[in-house]
Amino acid sequence: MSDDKQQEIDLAALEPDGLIQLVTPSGDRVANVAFDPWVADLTSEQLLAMYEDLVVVRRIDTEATALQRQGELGLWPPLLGQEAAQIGSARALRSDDFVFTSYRENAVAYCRGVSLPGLVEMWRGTALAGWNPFDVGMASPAVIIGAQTLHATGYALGCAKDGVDSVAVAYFGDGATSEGDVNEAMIFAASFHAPVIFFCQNNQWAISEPVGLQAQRSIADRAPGFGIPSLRVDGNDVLAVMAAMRCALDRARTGGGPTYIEAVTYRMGPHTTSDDPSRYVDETERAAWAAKDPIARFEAMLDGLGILDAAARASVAAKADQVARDFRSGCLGLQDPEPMSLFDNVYATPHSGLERQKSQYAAYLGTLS
Amino acid sequence: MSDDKQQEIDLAALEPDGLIQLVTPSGDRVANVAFDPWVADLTSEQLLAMYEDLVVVRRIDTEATALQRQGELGLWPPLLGQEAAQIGSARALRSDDFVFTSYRENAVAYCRGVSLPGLVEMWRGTALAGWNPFDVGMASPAVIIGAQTLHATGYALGCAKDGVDSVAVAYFGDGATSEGDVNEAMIFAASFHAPVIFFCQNNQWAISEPVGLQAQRSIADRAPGFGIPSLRVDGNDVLAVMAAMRCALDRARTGGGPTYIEAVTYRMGPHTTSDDPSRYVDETERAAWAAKDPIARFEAMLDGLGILDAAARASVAAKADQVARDFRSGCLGLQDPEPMSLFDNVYATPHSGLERQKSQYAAYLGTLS
Amino acid sequence: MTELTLAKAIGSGLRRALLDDEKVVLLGEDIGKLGGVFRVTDGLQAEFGPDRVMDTPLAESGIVGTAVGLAFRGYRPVVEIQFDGFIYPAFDQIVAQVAKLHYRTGGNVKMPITIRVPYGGGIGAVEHHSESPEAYFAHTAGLRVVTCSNPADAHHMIREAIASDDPVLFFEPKRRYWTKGDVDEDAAAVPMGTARVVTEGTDVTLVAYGPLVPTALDAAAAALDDGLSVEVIDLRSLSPIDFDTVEASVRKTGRLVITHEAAQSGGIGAEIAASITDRCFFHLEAAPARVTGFDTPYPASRLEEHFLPDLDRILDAVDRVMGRENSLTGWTA
Amino acid sequence: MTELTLAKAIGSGLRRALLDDEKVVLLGEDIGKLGGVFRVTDGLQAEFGPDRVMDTPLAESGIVGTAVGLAFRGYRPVVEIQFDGFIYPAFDQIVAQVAKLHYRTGGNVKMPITIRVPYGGGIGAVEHHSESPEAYFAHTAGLRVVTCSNPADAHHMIREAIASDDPVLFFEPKRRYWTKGDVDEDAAAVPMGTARVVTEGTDVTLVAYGPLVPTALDAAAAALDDGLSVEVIDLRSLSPIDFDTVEASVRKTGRLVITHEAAQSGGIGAEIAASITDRCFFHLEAAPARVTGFDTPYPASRLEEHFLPDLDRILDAVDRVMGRENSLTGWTA
Ligand SMILES: Cc1ncc(C[n+]2csc(CCOP(=O)(O)OP(=O)(O)O)c2C)c(N)n1
Ligand SMILES: Cc1ncc(C[n+]2csc(CCOP(=O)(O)OP(=O)(O)O)c2C)c(N)n1
Ligand SMILES: [Mg+2]
Ligand SMILES: [Mg+2]
Repeated sequence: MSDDKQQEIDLAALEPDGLIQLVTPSGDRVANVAFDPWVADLTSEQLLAMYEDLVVVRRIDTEATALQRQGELGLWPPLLGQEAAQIGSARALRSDDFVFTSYRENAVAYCRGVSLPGLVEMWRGTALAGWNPFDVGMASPAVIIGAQTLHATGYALGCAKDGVDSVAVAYFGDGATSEGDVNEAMIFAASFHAPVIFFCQNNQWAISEPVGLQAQRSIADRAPGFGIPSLRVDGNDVLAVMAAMRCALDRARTGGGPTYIEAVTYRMGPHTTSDDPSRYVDETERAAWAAKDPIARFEAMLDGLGILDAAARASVAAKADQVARDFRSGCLGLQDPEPMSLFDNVYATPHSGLERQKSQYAAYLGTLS
Repeated sequence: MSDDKQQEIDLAALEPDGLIQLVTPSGDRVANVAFDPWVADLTSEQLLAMYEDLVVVRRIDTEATALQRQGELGLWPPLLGQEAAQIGSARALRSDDFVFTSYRENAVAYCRGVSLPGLVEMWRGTALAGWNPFDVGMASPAVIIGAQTLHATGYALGCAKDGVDSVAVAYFGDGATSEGDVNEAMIFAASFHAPVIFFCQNNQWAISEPVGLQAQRSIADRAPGFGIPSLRVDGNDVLAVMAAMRCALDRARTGGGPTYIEAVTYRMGPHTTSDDPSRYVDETERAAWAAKDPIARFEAMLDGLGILDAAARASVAAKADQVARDFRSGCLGLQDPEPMSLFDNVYATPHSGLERQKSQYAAYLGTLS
Repeated sequence: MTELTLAKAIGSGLRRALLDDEKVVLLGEDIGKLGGVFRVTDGLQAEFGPDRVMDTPLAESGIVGTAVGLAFRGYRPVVEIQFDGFIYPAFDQIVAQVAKLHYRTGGNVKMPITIRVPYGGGIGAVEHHSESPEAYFAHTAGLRVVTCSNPADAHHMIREAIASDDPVLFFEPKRRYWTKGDVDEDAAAVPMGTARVVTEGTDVTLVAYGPLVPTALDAAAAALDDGLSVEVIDLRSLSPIDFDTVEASVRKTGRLVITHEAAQSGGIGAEIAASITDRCFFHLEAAPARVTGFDTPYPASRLEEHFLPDLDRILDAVDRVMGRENSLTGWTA
Repeated sequence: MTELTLAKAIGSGLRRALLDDEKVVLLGEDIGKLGGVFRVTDGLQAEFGPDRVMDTPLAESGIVGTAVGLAFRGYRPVVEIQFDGFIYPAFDQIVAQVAKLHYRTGGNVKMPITIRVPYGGGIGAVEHHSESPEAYFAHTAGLRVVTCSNPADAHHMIREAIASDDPVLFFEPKRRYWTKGDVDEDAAAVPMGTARVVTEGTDVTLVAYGPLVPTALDAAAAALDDGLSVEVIDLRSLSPIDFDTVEASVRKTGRLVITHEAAQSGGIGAEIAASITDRCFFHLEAAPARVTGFDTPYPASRLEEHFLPDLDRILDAVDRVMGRENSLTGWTA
């Protein structure tokens, strides 16, 4: 599937309005000539592993919300409802790819190999970031909406310069599409033909603002005008997401340049644990999306394929329990940083002004103790 | 032509790639079912007046370059080659419309009624702006690329709030399309359905950068993805530009929302008098565009129609001479501002910190004299 | 006279402004149905409609730039930036357009735009939610910069800011949003550009603003127990700074301590120290002392107590300007 | 040893950096074929190719954000901002990303990005082409900020900036681009963060940087004719500031004058006055004096001679700190 021409045609055929779907909300596998090939190789084991991922990251998410309620985290941004969008895309990546995300991509972080306590460090406030980006091929989450899309573009440009076929992926939300940076990122990526994937999780909301405030047409419709082909995929269909992502990755690896993916999904929870969606969410809409749940759908499909037997279910449940326990204990085990670490790593090499403040504060702390 | 539905269809028919042209480079009037009606009312007098405008603004431009060479202006951004794009669009406006431009729109300013010396004040350095925006319905030029597109959007939103049918127009270049602000302006305009026209003069260059560095597809292709219909017009065809502008204005006045116009033209001169295009411009390309000159073409058309007789030519030439003389003397007559005016109008009401600096500087100047 | 939280006092000020002048419009992210993440605009969209209280697309430059256009059209836009750390995408529109347009146009175009910014730390937040960017704007000619420390000021100052024909950066001390106080909506307001002597004293002048005013008052009380009389000044306005009030105080006390959360280098404290040294050189008994955030990015929340000036660090500086024995003789700029 | 203009000295420094480290890439608007509007990068794209000297789309946030990604990938991007006034659209990427990433990631991700900014006035330009935004960045933790005043420094400092593992804002005094001076490419460079005493003196310390260093030297020469010995310090680095050098000088002279083009309020001068007062309180004979741009936007070019500090205004301040009769007793902060 690496013939550029062929792909251009496939993509063009789906642009701009087709919603790529391989599994219906009720779990039926539907045929899709263009995208079936991209997931045809998946074995039962791999499908089960994806199912486990879905279950586990939802469990982590639930546990994190509980930890926040118990005062162990300052804040938590639930990904409930977006598991398929994140797992389907992140599991398509290679370890040498590099991911630049926003704050809600905790399932992506999990897939990249971030440690369980690493997932919550920034939310517990024990550090600004929970992992070394180079260990896992994933930058620390960008809280400034949209900023990371440019970083992904620059990283991709670097990959191209280096002559490697690694790909950079920018994850961002529907709200982020309004920021100038995201548009500039598309322009730079198109101009430099950078191997970057713009992966937008359109979860229908930016805090209290519905996507209709940000965009008058489908989010996926924007990229083509910039010269970037785009795919609009059912974000609650983990197979479809993986297929779209693999297609885009292949394009990027083989010199095809940037691709834009809109994963259409829904934020089933609050924006963060501080949010009160009852002020703005329409319950009917939420209920309609509940019926499209990404895990139930995949479970039904696996059931239908006879892959998900009792033993498999039990093993996944056990794994989720175990991860939840480890996650909780890992979180509680995160220690407060040393006071003087406040001054560390502002600069890579000493800065005389800051060094002075540091020694003065050390002296001051000395007088208190 | 105010039936919304009808217009949507017309626009859609031309989107995205048709280049609207009513007069060929050799001066032949070609029929265009969609756009002919928008200029069908123009009388011979009006056509002649447009011709005079074209000639006069080119003359002003030449004179300004000369003034710069003679040390009377610090800098000048020639509009040579872009006369039709500016005259065709600006002459379509009403006095209650409001225009937000960049620095090269001196023909637009001329049409809006800016005084001749007003055109050069900022370039001579005797003031930061040459006119009161409210006198002419045109803001002072924005030097920060793209910033004014948001101002136009906000102004248009205000018009809508006020329930009037005035329209705001943002003028900007092909280079500007890369700035975040211009994209955000489209997003805000689409979201608020604001009566604003985005008028992009694609003159193929942003200083030394060809448009291909900014955009991989036609500039006009971007807006539709944002939910804004766009028109791509031959920017060297003054009639076509006027037709497109009138169409867009009508849409805006009748609640149709924003429209994007790409006027395809060419910067025949240097970026500014400080520039050295020999470092980057391809002479063959320039020569090809010289053959599409906006004035020669319109002149040929008028000739063909038998409108441009010797008397008319003489009168236009006389007018251009007169304007050039007035322009030059107006420029030379611009006085240096009073030193203490440095402190005026930083604030609308006195600011104690600045007042102190002002009185101290007045005292200091007193000691020098 | 009603008892209100600082957040509600701003909300009631916004409501009065909306009632008093039909040209006042509010723009921001999530300010409508949600009422803003701090609920400052709670109920305003319901009362005044979505034409006057507008949720905007998620783009700060877009919000401020749109406000500029509205101001051209005669409106008085009040913009909410959701958190301090999100103002930077709008920096260009603020410093190159909002701040300069009146000057650029020789006074023809007014920019009566108010930009509301919840700011400062101490709430245990994640990165970019605890910043104090006020010095950037105080260094920018053409802007006025104010900040409030109590509900009554909050209410009246937001109304003054909106009524001002100049652009105003209105910094709201987010960790004091829940502080309660009496607000008399009909009281005459103290002019926005003036500082207020909150507690009189004779030994040391302590200048604070926004979130640290209550901390400064606590420090003054603690110092009093220790026999020191500290005069606390709530600066209120950061551009202009009411130097006359500070100067009068320092001429009396001969000693000056300034505190703010923002980084020390190039902060408001530097300007105050420099200007007051210039105005009161022969009255000063000691060099002005600054108690500020460090020259680090805002740290992870578990470290913020070390970053933020507190009562002890302020008292330490008070001791120092008093020439008292103090382990921190080295504790200087 | 070659005689070069300051612009060419930076160009040759960029060339050396490109030669020395293949990870160095240049990004900016019009830096390729055109060689930049000031021709600083003249010839570099021809020599190193468009992969290493890249013209970018016209978007400053995009340029800096792309540089961040390149730095993640191990590159050392050198970004050109075409003029001072065009840096603001990139402000967010600079202060919230470039400045903070090393801290955010606990030192795991380095940001060896150099941001070159032609700055300052005096060239008769239109609006936004004469600004001095250095204080914004000096107030931002995580950034280093330097500026050069002569060709030799320009050459060596740009190479040090590029070699630095920290992000550096490199301010180029555009009105001195055409100043000539000897450059020894192979000389050992003075460390980037240090100030230089350019002329020794005993009566007054005069601190300047960038475009005003030559003006300060002229003032010192004029003062000498008048019997006054002025020590001129070229600050070179604005973050960190080499206070040890300034302090040593002021301890000797007892008097301090600081000059810069940027607005006075909250400028670098405020920080120097505050810090030096703190360090040298008992050595100071007079309050430090600042000679700066006014708190106005940069004016129309026909007014810039009144906005910009010049020899006379500097001498006036020298007189003042000397306690000499001077009509401007009121000329203070
Ligand atoms: C520049 C900036 N502006 C505002 C915010 C505040 N904010 C945080 S999340 C958010 C909504 C983001 O929506 P979206 O991009 O759709 O992502 P989602 O939260 O739905 O995952 C906003 C406005 C921010 N973090 N950064
Ligand atoms: C924010 C900003 N960045 C850079 C510049 C410098 N600059 C001035 S004009 C220009 C090119 C603009 O090109 P375009 O938008 O196509 O307009 P044109 O000059 O062709 O009319 C550039 C880069 C600027 N004025 N503002
Ligand atoms: Mg969303
Ligand atoms: Mg152009």
